[in-house]
Amino acid sequence: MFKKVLVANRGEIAVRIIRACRELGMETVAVFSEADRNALHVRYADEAYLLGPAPSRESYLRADKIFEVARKSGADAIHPGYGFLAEREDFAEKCAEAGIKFIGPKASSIAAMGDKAEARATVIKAGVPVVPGTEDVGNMTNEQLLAKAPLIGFPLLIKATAGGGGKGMREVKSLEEMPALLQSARREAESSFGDGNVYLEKLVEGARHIEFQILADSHGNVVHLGERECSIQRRHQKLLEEAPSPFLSEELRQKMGSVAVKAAQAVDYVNAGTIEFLVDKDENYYFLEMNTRLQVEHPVTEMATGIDIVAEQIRIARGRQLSYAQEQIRFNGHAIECRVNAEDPFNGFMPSTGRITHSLLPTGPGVRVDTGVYPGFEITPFYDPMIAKLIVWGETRAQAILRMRRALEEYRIVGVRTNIPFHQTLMDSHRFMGGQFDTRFVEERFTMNDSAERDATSAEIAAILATLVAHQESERSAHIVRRGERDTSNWKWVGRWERMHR
Amino acid sequence: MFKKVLVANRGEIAVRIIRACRELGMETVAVFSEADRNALHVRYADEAYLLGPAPSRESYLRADKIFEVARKSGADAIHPGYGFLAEREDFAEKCAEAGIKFIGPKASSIAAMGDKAEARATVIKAGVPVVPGTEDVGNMTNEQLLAKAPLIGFPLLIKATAGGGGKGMREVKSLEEMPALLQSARREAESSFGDGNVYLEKLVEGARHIEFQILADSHGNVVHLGERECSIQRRHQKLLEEAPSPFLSEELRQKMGSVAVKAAQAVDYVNAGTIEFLVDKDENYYFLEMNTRLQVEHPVTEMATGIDIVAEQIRIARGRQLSYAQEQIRFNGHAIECRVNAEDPFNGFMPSTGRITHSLLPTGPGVRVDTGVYPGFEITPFYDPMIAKLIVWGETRAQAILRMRRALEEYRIVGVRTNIPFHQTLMDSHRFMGGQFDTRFVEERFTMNDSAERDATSAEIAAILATLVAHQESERSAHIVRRGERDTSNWKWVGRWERMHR
Amino acid sequence: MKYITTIESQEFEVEVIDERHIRIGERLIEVDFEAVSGQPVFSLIVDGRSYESFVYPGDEDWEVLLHGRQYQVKVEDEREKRLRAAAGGGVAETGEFHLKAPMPGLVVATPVSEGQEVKKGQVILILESMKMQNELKAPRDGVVGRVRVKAGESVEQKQRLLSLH
Amino acid sequence: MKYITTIESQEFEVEVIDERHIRIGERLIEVDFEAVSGQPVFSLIVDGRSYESFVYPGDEDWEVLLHGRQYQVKVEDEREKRLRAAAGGGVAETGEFHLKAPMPGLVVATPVSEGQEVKKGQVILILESMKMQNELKAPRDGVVGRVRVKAGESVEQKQRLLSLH
Repeated sequence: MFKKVLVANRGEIAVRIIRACRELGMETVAVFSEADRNALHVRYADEAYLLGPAPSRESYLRADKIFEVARKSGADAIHPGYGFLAEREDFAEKCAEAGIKFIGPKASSIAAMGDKAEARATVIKAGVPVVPGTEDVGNMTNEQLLAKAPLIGFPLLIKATAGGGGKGMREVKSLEEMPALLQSARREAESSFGDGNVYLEKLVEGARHIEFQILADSHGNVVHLGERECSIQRRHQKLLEEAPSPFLSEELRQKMGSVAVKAAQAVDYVNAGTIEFLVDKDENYYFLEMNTRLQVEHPVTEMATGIDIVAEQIRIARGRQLSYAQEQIRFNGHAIECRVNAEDPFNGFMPSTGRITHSLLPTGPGVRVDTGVYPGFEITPFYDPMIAKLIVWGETRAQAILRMRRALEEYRIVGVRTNIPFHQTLMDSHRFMGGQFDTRFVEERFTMNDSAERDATSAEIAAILATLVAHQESERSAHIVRRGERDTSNWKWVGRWERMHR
Repeated sequence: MFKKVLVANRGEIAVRIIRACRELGMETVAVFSEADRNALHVRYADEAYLLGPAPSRESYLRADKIFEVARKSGADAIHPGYGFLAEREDFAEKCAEAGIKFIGPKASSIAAMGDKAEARATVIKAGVPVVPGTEDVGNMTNEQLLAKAPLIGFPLLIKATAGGGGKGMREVKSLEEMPALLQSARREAESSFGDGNVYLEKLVEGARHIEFQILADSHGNVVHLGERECSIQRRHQKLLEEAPSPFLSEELRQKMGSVAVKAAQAVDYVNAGTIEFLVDKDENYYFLEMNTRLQVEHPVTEMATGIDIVAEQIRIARGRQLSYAQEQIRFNGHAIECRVNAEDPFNGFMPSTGRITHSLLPTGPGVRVDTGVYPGFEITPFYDPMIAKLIVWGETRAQAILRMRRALEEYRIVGVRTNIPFHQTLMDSHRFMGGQFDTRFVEERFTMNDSAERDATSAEIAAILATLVAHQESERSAHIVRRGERDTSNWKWVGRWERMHR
Repeated sequence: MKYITTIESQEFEVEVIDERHIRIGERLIEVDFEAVSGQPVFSLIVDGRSYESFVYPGDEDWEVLLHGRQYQVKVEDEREKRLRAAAGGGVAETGEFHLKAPMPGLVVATPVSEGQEVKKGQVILILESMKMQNELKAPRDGVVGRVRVKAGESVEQKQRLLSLH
Repeated sequence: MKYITTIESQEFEVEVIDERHIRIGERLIEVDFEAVSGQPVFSLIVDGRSYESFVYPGDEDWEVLLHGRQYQVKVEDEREKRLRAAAGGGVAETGEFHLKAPMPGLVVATPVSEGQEVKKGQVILILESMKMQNELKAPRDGVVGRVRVKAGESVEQKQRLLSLH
């Protein structure tokens, strides 16, 4: 039974896992890159060890160094979080060999589900419907994929075999543009997962992305914690998730839930995992993939069920039985998560880097923020742009939306641009409020800064604000010049300068 | 049916109420003193109006100015929060006269319960047990009180008739010390409530302070939301509250809950209120007083029941029926609140003022922070030292304590001293963990910084930290001198100074 | 001081009278204006209404972010306005455009070469940052001038990448 | 640089060798020491253990707040230590004591008067701040010197209130 957990990750998820360990009375070991010496996970852990330079390949992806830290610190378990080494079967295997408990599924389940092609083949055998694609072949060459594509039909998706989170994914409209897209998808997959393999999948149009959270213990018990609606995406990156889905009927929920449990059982699954489905407008659902790890969006399920998923992961890894049978799991109210990214929504969602100079978190009833950043922390270009998750709970979906609105309006992050205004615009959108959206909604039927929606008063206020700031600036620079002119002795300034730096 | 709510308060509770209004789609009006121009409630409200200078008597207690703001802004309801005008029957009455909805009880209930002497008389008639004291007389002179005291017996308490929150309260051990204590109690009562009247009450020894949250609508429905344990106090100021009380059996909870409902019914109560009891070690309980307003510690009940008390207050004031019948109210898990005060626990809990230069809030699952301050905000000596409330929820009391520990360790407030280390020490106390405490625990059986509990490693780490900081400081000052010597031209410094101020 | 403040095509005449008063058009307005915590976040109370906003200096304009909407605001004093009017108005659409790196990153590909004609919106460079491939597009039609970087190169924020004329 | 660092009666000999190394007693220790966000909050990693602490300058000592416990730490370099030893050690217990306002507030009462003898722990002034009456007590036995304030007066932080000799 382990006592000391090494968290092989960074950012908000490392902080989340460290908190869960601490609340269970377990010691924690953080690892960090040179860019992350002052990161929150380093500050909050009991122990912290440097892995290497900032790029992930030289730090967070260095399994060898992580094992060295585990040995040195005496950590007897590793939690991989999401991304990085979370879905690498060889890493899980080496943990087992080193006598370190991997807090996640068995290596064989990761292998079966991690290779998306094999996963599809496996669940088809278990009777689970899948999206048409290159189900039966892994590691195809570009030539093979180009030959197969017309048989699937366009539009189709190139997806990373080792993938997740939309990375290494490309949409293909025709055969002509496919070679270039294959190349860029492989490049992104290689840099994100260290594995450039890709496969093809038919693009289901007008679809919703709905996933089921699974928990399975080592005694053969498997339950699902209901679904998450994840259709609000941009470039296949999830931006907002909610639970429950406004689209699912109770009947469909039950049906898909038991299919999800079946899919997990097909690979003898243990620990937390997620079964992703596409659901079309006629309520047909297709297995997409299984994520054999904790998801970014797990908090919406936590808020809607009251179950601490990370704590359950640790209990499962310690060999305990699940704390809940399926019929004990209650769904209460509605939860929404907005991913706060360091991206400028008014400038093509361009990533934004820099030092956070100030921050004000929304707090109060029903609001949770999971973040790894704070004022003084530098957002570097080396890692994912997601800097925080804002999660709210309400008794109904309408209440949750109203609460999210006030929380977004309160949230201040200064020093980098964020996509908070995107979420604010989304919360005001009638289609979002009405639950009328699919995975293409953000890209095809949504605009930032629709000038028609601006009212005259706000424009006038914006004009007043800009004028007052501009006026203040020009007064200040004039003042500095005047001060400079007036001073006969500049020694006074030296004194001030030095006092400021004492 | 009102649409625009004036919040006649400041600090965290004003923010709390503004959030509730916003989540119900109502407009909000803030009022502020000259010291609070940049306070969070001013920033978060839709409208904000200056009342006057910093002292409460010239701002937040100026009912006339508040009515003027209500007229000017068109606010058709007032939420008084707690303290200030919350328990002033004349204020509630004037609201009614002005056609403004007072979000709270009727003036007659405030009068009946607000005058503590009258309250005691009223509940005695309804068959509720009370602590022996000067039950039948209000407004007694010092001479009358000194004559009555020996009949009650020492030790006894002087309490403010208009009081609450421990203000204007003094413990008296003998007749000799009573005149001086009467004077200081009256002075504090006058400055806190604008009413210097006091009464006497026998001091129940070894008692716990346990209170019941009541909700009552204007249709005659009254429910209780269970109890809060508030025995962790210092100088009669609550420091930590939890729900449920680790002391109460289910049987006693039921019994006291229905007595609390009876006490509220005795004054024809409407809206949210709290019945405070003392419970001795033999499970005898005595009515202490009713607080006819929202309590500071309402969030622990919200976390344990899932009911938004402020939202319910507003719904009740709008004439709605209660959303819950007694049997629909479920208690789930355990919640704890720590009051974070700007006080130095290592220096006699001396209040601390100054500008907050940095802050890092604990976040994550099961953690809520209600606060009115942020980095850049100045803590002034004019108001209450409570700057934040840290509330956690856990499935069990043990889990809640572990979660509170990690949240306290994460919480950073720089610029003023806080009592966070007090709460950390409390969370480590075996008596607190075991639920073995009464209202005298903090003062009589608790010490900060017990050197016996310090381990050798921590002392060494403290020595290293202090040495490194001292070394850095001395290096820096040496460096400044050296720079000054080396520089032949000091114009360079002027340039830097000016660049910094551009 | 009098300013001409423009949002899209809407002009506001704003006179700053003193710290607490401005005139906008004909209306005299009392303003209570404060920077929050020394940050580019500003609190403004006008007629009792409380507003809070980010105001950032842009390249030429001010960017005002208010209630989740962004306004591009040009503020000119009367002298500047007259000068601009005299110059014939409007910035030339044909001058040289320099593509600068919007953030530090790694150049993944430069799909155009010197002398090539490009259309507005065409991808002219791909930059990887935060594990995302960011496509930088031509802001107008033009001919590619010097390409200063190549695939695999790391670049700093605001570094010149290529020019268009 | 060598320091003698004292917590209560415990002495540590700490030598700061360079930015990453110190010697404590005989042990050479690698330290990774960082100020957080330019605040008096410090992160220290020693032997893989991660610590975070507030370190404030006190009147004579440093106050270190670590895991909810406060340590009063005296840090002297060798020269200071020798000087103090030569002076006979120990600060005089009998010098004049000046009571300063620990925070801004309103003087409520001055229960002592000039020339009066007071005992350690006796209340010598009552100051109202944050709606609380704060009793300021004599730190040792003594005789009251000049009382510089009277009831009803507002005082600034650190203002001298009265002296004790």
